Amino acid sequence: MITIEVLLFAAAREAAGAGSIRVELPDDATVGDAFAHLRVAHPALGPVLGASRAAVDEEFAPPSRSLSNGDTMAVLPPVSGG
Amino acid sequence: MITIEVLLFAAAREAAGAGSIRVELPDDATVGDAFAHLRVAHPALGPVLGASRAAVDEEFAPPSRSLSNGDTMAVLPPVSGG
Amino acid sequence: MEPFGVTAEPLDVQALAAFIADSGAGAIVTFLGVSRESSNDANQVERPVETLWYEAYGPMALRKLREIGAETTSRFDIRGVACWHRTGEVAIGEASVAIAVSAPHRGDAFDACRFVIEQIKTSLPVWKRERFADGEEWVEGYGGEAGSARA
Amino acid sequence: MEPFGVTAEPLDVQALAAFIADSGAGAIVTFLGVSRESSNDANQVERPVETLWYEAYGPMALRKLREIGAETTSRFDIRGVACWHRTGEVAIGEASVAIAVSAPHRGDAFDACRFVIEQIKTSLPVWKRERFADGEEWVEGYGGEAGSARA
Repeated sequence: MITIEVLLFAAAREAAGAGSIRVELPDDATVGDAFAHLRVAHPALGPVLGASRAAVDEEFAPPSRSLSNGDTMAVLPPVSGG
Repeated sequence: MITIEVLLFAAAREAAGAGSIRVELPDDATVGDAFAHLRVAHPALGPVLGASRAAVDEEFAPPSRSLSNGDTMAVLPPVSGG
Repeated sequence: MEPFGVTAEPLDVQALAAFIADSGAGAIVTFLGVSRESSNDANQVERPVETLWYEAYGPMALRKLREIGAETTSRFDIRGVACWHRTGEVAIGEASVAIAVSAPHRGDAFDACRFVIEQIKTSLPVWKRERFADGEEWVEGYGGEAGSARA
Repeated sequence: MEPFGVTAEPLDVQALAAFIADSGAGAIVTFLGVSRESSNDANQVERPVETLWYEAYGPMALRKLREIGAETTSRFDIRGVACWHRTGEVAIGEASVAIAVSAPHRGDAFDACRFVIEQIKTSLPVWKRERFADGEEWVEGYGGEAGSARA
């Protein structure tokens, strides 16, 4: 098992009621697996997860991206800066 | 006969050696006639006149524009502001 | 000063413009994104905005701004580019984003400045929240960009 | 202050931007045309510029700037536009022209600001003279524009 830190922003933070949570995943877990885990563990996150991108190490990451123990993965709802 | 004031700018001013000159023209003279008169009276202006636009009453004016006594006509070489 | 940044303080576009001034630059273009007194809600109804905030994923936003700057420099013939984004509460009429670009020629300065704001709109991890008389909401944003996959 | 003008004094683009700020504007774009340290001569050879001056047909230039402002307001969805041009000697790195535009949306702000400078380049009665180490010359300019006839 690996442990990753999940950062939640904007609508995702509000839905989860927290800015960051720790998640345990299998050794070979991907970003997609982490999103699937969050959907089950935090049902309120479901709608916003479907519209969100992920970032790992402060870079956008696709669902196929592998996660390692200690990684920080961010859930990024549609951005609206500028 | 009518008398007009001719304002000369930039290369036209330098070629004529003056910023303004008075010109007498027939009653029914146009901007084109004024340019033709200047070519004869001030041969040094020839080259720059060929590339210049005219303005009457501070507005660009075509060669067909009629002139009246007391008008101010400006000779405007190609502009290079900005 | 730093050419790129995320700050809770008011932005100073004049300082950015001074920073990217260059003796080889014939054109300086600046852009300010300013908070407006009204906004369209999800149903495209215009409503007066009382307050608005920006939340950012700060470290990633800074990294992204630097990436956008590098990409802009590689795409356009420019001499300098600088960009800051503000976070926290932003009063009506104040700037949420400031960009300055210098270039030998005006076409590149305009195009590069426009490129920076378009990149920010689609890929900077920043979120705007507006409060109206009858509630508040996260502004609907850009979900994806070419080449990125949704998780 | 006046939104349009011709002056021998240094230009203040920040003051122009403040003048055209509007609570309905979501975007402010500014343009500065800056005198460069080198210029291409008539044979496209790059030469260092020592000094440069602008000569203007002042009253007509002011009238033209106002016309350009009115035309810009009629063509684009903007809230404000201001533009000043400098005359006399302009030191390297100083601005010869300053433009500021505010608009509800960024596309109009960029397009309108670009429109103003393009109109100035083709129709403002202003002439630039550059002095090099080995001589000086009037910069080759724009002779005509669509719809105008040469005399």
